[in-house]
Amino acid sequence: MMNMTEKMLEQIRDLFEKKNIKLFIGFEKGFEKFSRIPAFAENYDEAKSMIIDEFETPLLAKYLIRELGEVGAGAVEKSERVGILTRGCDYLSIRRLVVDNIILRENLVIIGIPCNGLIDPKKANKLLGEEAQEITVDEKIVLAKGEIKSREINKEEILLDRCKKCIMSKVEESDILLEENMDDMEVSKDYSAVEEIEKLTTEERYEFWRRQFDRCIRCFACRDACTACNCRKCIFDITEPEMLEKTVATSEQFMFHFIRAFHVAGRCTACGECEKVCPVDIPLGLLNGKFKKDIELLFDVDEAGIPAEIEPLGEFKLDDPVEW
Amino acid sequence: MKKIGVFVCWCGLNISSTVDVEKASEELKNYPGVFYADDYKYLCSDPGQELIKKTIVDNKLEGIVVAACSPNMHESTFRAAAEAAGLNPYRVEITNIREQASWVHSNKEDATAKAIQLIKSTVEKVKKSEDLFPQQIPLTKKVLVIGGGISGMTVALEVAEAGYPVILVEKEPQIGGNMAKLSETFPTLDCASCILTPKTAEVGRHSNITLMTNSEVIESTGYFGNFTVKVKRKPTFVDWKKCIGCMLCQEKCPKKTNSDFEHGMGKRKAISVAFPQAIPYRPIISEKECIYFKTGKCKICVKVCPVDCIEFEQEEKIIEENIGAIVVASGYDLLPKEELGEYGQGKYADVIDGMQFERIASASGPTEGVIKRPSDGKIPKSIVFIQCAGSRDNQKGRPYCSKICCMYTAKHAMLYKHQVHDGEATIFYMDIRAGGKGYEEFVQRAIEDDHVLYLRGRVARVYEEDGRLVVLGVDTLSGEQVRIEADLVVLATAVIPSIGAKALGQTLKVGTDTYGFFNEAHPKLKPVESMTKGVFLAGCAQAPRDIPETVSQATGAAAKVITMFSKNHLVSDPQVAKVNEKICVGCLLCKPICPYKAIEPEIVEVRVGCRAEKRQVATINKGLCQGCGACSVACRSGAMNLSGFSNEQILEELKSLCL
Amino acid sequence: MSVEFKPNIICFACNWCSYTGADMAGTSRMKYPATIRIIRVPCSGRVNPTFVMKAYQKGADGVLIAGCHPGDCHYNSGNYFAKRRFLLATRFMTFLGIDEKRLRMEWISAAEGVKFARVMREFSETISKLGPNLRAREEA
Amino acid sequence: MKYSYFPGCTLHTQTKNFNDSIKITSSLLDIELEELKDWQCCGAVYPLTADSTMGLVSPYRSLQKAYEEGTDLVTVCSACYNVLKRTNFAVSNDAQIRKKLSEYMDVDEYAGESKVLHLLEAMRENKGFEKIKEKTINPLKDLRVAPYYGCLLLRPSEELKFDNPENPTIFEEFINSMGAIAVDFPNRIECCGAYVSITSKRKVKGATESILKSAAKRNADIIITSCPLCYHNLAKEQEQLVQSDYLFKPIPILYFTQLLALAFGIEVGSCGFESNRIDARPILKSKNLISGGDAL
Repeated sequence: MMNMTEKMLEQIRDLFEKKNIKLFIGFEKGFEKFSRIPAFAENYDEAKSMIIDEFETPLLAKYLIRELGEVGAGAVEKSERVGILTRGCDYLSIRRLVVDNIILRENLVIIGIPCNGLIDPKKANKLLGEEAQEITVDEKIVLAKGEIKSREINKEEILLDRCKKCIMSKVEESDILLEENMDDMEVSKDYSAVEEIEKLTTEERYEFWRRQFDRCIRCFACRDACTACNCRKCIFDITEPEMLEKTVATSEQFMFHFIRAFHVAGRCTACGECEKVCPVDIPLGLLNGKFKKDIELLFDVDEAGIPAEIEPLGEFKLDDPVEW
Repeated sequence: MKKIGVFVCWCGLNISSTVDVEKASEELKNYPGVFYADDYKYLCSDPGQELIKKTIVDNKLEGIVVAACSPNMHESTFRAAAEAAGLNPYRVEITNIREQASWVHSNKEDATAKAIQLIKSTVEKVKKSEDLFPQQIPLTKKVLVIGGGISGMTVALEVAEAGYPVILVEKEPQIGGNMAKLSETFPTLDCASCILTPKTAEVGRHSNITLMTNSEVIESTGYFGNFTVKVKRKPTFVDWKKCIGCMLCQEKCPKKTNSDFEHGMGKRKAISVAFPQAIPYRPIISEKECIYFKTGKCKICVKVCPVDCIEFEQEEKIIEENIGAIVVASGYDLLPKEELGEYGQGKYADVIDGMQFERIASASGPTEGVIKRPSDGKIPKSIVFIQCAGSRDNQKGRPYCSKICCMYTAKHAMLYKHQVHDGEATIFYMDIRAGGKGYEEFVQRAIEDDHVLYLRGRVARVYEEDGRLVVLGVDTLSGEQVRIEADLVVLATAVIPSIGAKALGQTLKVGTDTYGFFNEAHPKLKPVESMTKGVFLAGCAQAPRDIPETVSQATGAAAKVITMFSKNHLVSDPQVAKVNEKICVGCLLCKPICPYKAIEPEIVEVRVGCRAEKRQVATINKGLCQGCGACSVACRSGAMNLSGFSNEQILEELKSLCL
Repeated sequence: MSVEFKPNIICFACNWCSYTGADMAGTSRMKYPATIRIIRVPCSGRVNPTFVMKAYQKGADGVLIAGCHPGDCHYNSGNYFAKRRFLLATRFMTFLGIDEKRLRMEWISAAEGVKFARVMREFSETISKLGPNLRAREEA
Repeated sequence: MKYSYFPGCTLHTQTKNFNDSIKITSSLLDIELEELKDWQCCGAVYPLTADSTMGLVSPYRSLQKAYEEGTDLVTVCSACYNVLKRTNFAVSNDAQIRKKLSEYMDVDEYAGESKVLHLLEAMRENKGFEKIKEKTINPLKDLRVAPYYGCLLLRPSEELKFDNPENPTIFEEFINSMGAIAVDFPNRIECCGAYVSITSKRKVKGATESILKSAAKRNADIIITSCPLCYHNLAKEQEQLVQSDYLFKPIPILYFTQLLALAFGIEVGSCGFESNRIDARPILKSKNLISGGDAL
């Protein structure tokens, strides 16, 4: 993997020299051992700290809105472009913004990198214990070095949840592709979590969600992390008409989560960021998953996670199911 | 808080009988935002409207709620009254407490409570209303008439006479429709083609009328005053401009086939014109029948044609027209005999329907007017006419009366008796419906002078035995079962909308009822208008009717078109979509939803702090938008809103109804 | 379930078909319970699923959306979009624990006054049987 | 396909011969008929009872039994079919009747879940007619067969939904699949008088005579029927008709499975021709559909 970082840095120096990007967005080591955080470089030496490895990284697409779409002006030709490091799931989020006319593809320089599943730091720490310093990955086996000894475990156990249901492991198109993907991730659609809830009775379901939503503190972190939530002014910040009142009562919580989920229905790329950033761990993936499952079932869309030119709710077929 | 006036109408007893009108207006007096509340006997009357106008002016009211009948009835009346008093008409809202409260509930207490709650919710809606101003949109002064029968021709002639261009589209190769197939017409027995041919000739040569026969409308977009219509002109394989109508080709053509115009009673050639007085008097080659198309040989018509106008490789053409108004005059067809199992399911040659009898009795028909049996050509000694074959029959799904059969059957019997004096004409009927001018006298003449036997009863079964037809029926007046042996049986089959009417309705986005007849805007007050503005109806396309009624309705439809074209521009409804550019991010999720393609992206200049920033937002073409509001649901941030039914208004209405 | 429970039912009726159908039911003097309150909307496509959730929150016990039969919509496609939105919305509300019998969608044309009255009677009876909706409802 | 078989009162007594051919032919068409345990009269005369609900009691009991066995109910007589299917329809659409019946008979409510089929319908549903074509060893070449439907099989059509009430085709398909010629005679859907024969012989005489004469006029060799009751009326009346009108050439009347058994090449003994009122074997022999020896 190390040479991958070198290749990236070469490309970044080249882009800055040719002066066609004003900024490059990538990752660098975070404060804890295995955490990776977004890094922004306006010139080559700021980019030196950037690395590429197998650890989980936040999705960078949302930052493009701030960089390019200052006042929702992203869909207008810009003089300087922005470079961004992109895996398959990042590409889905970028495509979400392009299809939603929030940013123009021409304003981006996409550097595509291969990926066959990232490691979830939480799971790694839990499994390997605090003292594991370093994790190296070759093929399927993961070696972990602690003070005392190294240990081999199967990568599957510490794989990130979203990678188990990976929609797009290869970057569909990019300006620069560092390396071709080795092999395709064999992945199957798994709505078992959603089906678990569907099996409950209506009372049980209401109880389940009432308990989840009562923990919600309306911090809107989920909205801020979601690339499908790219409005200029969010409806929850608009007071006339007041769709959502400020009181944190159960009915308002249901209202908030109903509206948020409906707004991303058919547009969510299942990147899992909302669930990851939620401070009180509400299983938002279930809500988005329910919509995704129904859309694929009812409107025979084979993968609703890949943003289409027209969103599923933006079109209809004459032979849509009759019984509503 | 707006100064709102509430007027609760008694509507005589219609509302006050089950809604305590006084209690309602009393309660509304001290509802927040309501400055004036009163009830009145007939608000839609002139004094009623005067009361409203006076109250607006005296108290400088900013919003009006009229609790009365359905907005479809008097919304425009009360909005006009408010406008006359200087208040923007879109500050007036109607609460429907007649059709949707007093008339549908019997318990007075519940009905009153519901009425009060409905009025309060309309007050909330008015509080969120805004001033809206109608727009002027340009208008194309050209009418498209679909259907070249008597109704379509009448509309075309009237509008052309008024000086406006007309496009007349007709499915068949010639105009004349069903009337051209008739022998004589009731009640005067004057021959159909004698009174029709002058009309068709006039249509043929009128400078303002462009005739498009053998064509059909395949697409219609746009809105009233500005329709864009695509017409498919099916190939006739003969160049009608060059053709001089000598009909040598029809004479020499070797291939004979069933003529649709004759409804199977007569033959025609593969290249032919339907009947001698057809307009345009030009032949057409039937691709299915012509030997050349099947085998590539023959081409006799090419050899005999003096002006060489046969074009086998002629293609269909799609023509696009800008149209201001559309008149649907697609006429009717008869219920196919195959659907009537009890009368032989179309198996017996001598069981025919009314139109086939017309062709046999018609002088220009296959039998030159001599009434003969289709099976062996003999003169029938006894004919049985069966009324209501498929009409007034719930089991066959057509409970309606087809209105014209009683009269044309009496005519048929009369024509037969005039030819075969000693022949027996028996008519099985349920009720004779002869309500037009001179109709009842006509039927009495058939009974008394021509001795037509009217048997009141239904026929159970018709079957063939030893070359004759056995009719098993009942005579309910004598209570006897009846068995009649007849040479010919004529079924007065149900009048149904013309084939393709339902599809035409969906192309023009005009609703049809469960039987396929077009829905008029209002059965009593707007019989010639459809629910879609700018699309008018005439003739049997809307419901079964006879020729006098069709012509008067067609003239009415023409008048509607002419009044529409008398103005230079049209006033558009301002209750259309509206974008709040401060909120819109330009994602255009709304764009694919709009059926009228009224939403387009636009780059706008916006000041952000000290610098100017270019940004993309969605914009609405107010002329195209018809105000359906589907886009406002697709807009997540609420930037897209619909004036007149805005998010704020609906939410307020909803909240006050739920408490 | 107390005897005098009167359900509070909101009906969004599309102006061109169902609202006229409701008027037709009125002119033919058909009877249906006074528990139904009709809100006129230009098209069933105008009804935002958030309105339905708002209705439950503000105290409605049942919501009914009446639109034109597919193919008959005055605006050509409004009811098709409404169908897609509510195909998803009903399943999602059920997923959240709201009883799916409390939301119903019907195609009612301008000529179907009889059907309008029948559907209203049926729906009012279903909701009376279900009792008041306490889920996702604002505490008074 | 397994069904619970409701024979009806005459199948074990007067028309026992039909029963054997029914059993053989249906098993060949892999329709498994397992007789319903302790069935009783289907209540054929239920329309005549004054109290309409009381008339439904016995058919309700049979339907309930079939439902418990979890299979659909097949009948071989138009009268039973009509009664059972109409009871099923009434019970599934009217909660009052359902409550009244189940309380009266204190059984748990049965709401018309199981289906009622006539044997002909069961054949059609299990692609019977194609199977008949395959399994016909002895095609009934140029045998003119007049299909007699009667009325209880077809009407009231909204409840029975058996075939087009004015122009049924199921029997024609059946006859053609055996290679015979279907004779189209107009009285095929007229009533044979059914149990009116108990009260007024004259009415039945008129009805059956017009049916037989119109079939004869179109020189039908055989008349087949789907109902022992119609068979009884037509056959019994024909005997009087032959005495009174010596010109009338008698036409044998068979139950449709008897003819089917013949077509399947079952040996003549178990087709039960011997106990039909008018012997069909001479005609069948003349069309050499049965070998000389059997036609004793």
